[in-house]
Amino acid sequence: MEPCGTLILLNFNGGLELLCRSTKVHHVDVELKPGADGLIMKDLLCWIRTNLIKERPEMFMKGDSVRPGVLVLVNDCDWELSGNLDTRLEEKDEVVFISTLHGG
Amino acid sequence: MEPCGTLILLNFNGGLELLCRSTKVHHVDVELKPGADGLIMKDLLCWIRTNLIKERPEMFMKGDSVRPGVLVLVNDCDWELSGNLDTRLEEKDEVVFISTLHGG
Amino acid sequence: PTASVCGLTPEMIHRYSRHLLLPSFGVDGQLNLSKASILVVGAGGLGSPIAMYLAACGVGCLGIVDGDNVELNNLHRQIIHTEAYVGEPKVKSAAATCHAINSTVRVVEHREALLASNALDIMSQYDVIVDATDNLPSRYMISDCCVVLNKPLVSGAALGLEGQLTVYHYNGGPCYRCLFPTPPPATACQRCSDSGVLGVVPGIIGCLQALEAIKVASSIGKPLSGRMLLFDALSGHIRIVKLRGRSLNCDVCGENSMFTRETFQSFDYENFTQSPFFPSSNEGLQL
Amino acid sequence: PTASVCGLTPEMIHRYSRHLLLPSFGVDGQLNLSKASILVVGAGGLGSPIAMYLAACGVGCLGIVDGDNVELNNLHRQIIHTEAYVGEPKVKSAAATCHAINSTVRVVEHREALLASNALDIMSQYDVIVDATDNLPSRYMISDCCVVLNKPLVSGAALGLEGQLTVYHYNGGPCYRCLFPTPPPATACQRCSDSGVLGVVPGIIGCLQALEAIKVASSIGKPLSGRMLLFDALSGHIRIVKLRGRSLNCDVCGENSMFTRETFQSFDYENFTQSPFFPSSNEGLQL
Ligand SMILES: [Zn+2]
Ligand SMILES: [Zn+2]
Repeated sequence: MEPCGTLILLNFNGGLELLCRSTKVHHVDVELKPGADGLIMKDLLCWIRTNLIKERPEMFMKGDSVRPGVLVLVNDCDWELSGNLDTRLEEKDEVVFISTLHGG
Repeated sequence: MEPCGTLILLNFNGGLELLCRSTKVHHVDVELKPGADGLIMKDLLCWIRTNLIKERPEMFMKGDSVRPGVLVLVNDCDWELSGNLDTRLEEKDEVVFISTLHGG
Repeated sequence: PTASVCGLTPEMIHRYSRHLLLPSFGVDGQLNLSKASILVVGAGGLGSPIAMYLAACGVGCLGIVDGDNVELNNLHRQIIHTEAYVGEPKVKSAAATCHAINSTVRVVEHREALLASNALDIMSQYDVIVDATDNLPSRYMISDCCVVLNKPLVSGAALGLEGQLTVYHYNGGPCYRCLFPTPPPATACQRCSDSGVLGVVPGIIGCLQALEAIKVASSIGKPLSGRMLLFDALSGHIRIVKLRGRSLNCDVCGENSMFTRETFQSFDYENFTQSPFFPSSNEGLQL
Repeated sequence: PTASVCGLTPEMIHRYSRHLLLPSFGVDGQLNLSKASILVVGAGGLGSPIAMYLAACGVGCLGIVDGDNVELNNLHRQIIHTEAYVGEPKVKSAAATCHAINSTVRVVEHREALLASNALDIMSQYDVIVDATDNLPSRYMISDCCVVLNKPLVSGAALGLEGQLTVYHYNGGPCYRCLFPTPPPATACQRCSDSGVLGVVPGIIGCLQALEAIKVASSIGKPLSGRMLLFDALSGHIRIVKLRGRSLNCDVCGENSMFTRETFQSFDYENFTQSPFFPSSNEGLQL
């Protein structure tokens, strides 16, 4: 079967995996919006909210971005370095969502 | 300047860096042999022996391979999994040479 | 005895001989360490290996600040404490262990909780600060105080089977607020006492914090500034990721920051984070 | 008290409450640990945090084998020992520290060097073996003995500012000889006593070894078998690499191996590696 979208490797950590049936690693195929010329982080967050987050979406998102205290890494780089919500994603990119820990 | 060969990232660890002026990371441009259709590990070892190892080559090589006790990793995989001396290298591959440690 | 041995006593040469043999550490590294003072905030799961390795390696002055007493259910991970000290102040117990390992290190006991009211006074006495606390308001408070005092901060955290580590406000790198300008919702904050932690996980992160503190204090190597280590014990994955730089708009370390010592001292960290400095009294475990 | 609490005493429920709260560890993980026996070979830089965290976490029986005495120049990294034990057997000192942390763990003192002549006898008493030694012949000997006895081996090493970690002979994975069928030339072998080691580096590797031993003994997570962790303290790089699988031609664990208990007991590891079990008497440091 031909992939109908962009293959992305998702990784939820620091407790965020509890929002996705306690599974940390997800290989997902994200369909492009009609007319879009590529996938950006903003689209991916919408897709995750609709398709992956099973409970308490407010623990993952706030407005159209992630909630405070969540670091987003695209290919092991802070998404602030690549454009935040506008970061362009390519086939086989890895996106990590990690909740900051405070325990000790 | 156009590269005239294959760009490889070399990493010497576990004491092997002492054989290359105590420098662990080397970005090198390895020329292909005339008529060769690609670079393999066997060629790279020859090239390293000629161009990088400044002293005690017997601490790095034995015959046409590495000496016992040295692990060779191509893109973070043991070279035994990719064909040992016949492993094909591509542009921007990373090759790690690491001497096994025994201290504690 | 050559000039480069200056400052090292014969006992130091003997005790630290394995450090002195290291070309990239050597006499200079040891001398730098012996002149450095490091404050460990928290004598718990992270603080245990941090304080023990800093004492063992010969840092000049080691401060430990904590207001808690040792409890039996700390001992599965807080290896600096022994059963004999259950009920005693953690700082007293930790200092005794450090002294037994290395009596040549000056260990200063701060037997009180670090709060905005005493942090400036305590932290200003040290060159490097290590955050080994277990709660969100302390993390903001310690980072803010490090910016105000211009001290490097080695920050670690562990929960469940995961750990995180980075160095803040070092060499132009970001502070905690650059990364997390807004605190998370209170419901997102978990503590070891609520959610559990595998004892050796803070052990691993604490040792890595001790290493970063040693690197900063002795000026060797490349500290983990602008990078963060993420550790997952279950899968055995470790990744080191690249973080954003210092934010020019940061409320605390930014270019137009109005955050002064006075702001700091009157800042209400519990209100800011909607989260308490101290967990409610330990409830019994419900199985 | 439900059926799942069976086997955990009220004191255990209190002491290990932070473990029991972990969904992926919980009561089963703690019960598995409490029934497991683990042998730590070497009470030095690696063995210090290994033994302390294994005692703290509640392993059922902890064996420690070492024939050396504590020396002052061990204390910069061997945090299980205190100044008061300088000159005493390391095993006695280590056992005392473990007992002080957790008196409910059975600690067995093997106050002798592990050699081919006593290894079968000692190692056969344990479920999991942890190699925390500092020399090449011991590493071959312990791996061979693990294959002969069919025990998993958690192996760590540290030198200078680098460390390495893997699990051998576990779940069909390779043994030490699969990776290193031929010993390196004797001139390539360095020890901490010759080349130095930054004290906290074996601390980090030792904590990671304790974690792997806990994972194997409690059957949780994915142990580091067929993978190796490589740590570089100076640059702060950690990578986990994929290793070859078990070699069918391995002299010891291979399909046609003739390596038996008898072969093992008469095998001359010092001659094989051209390297001694014990370093020559400690020479003074020449600066
Ligand atoms: Zn800032
Ligand atoms: Zn084998």
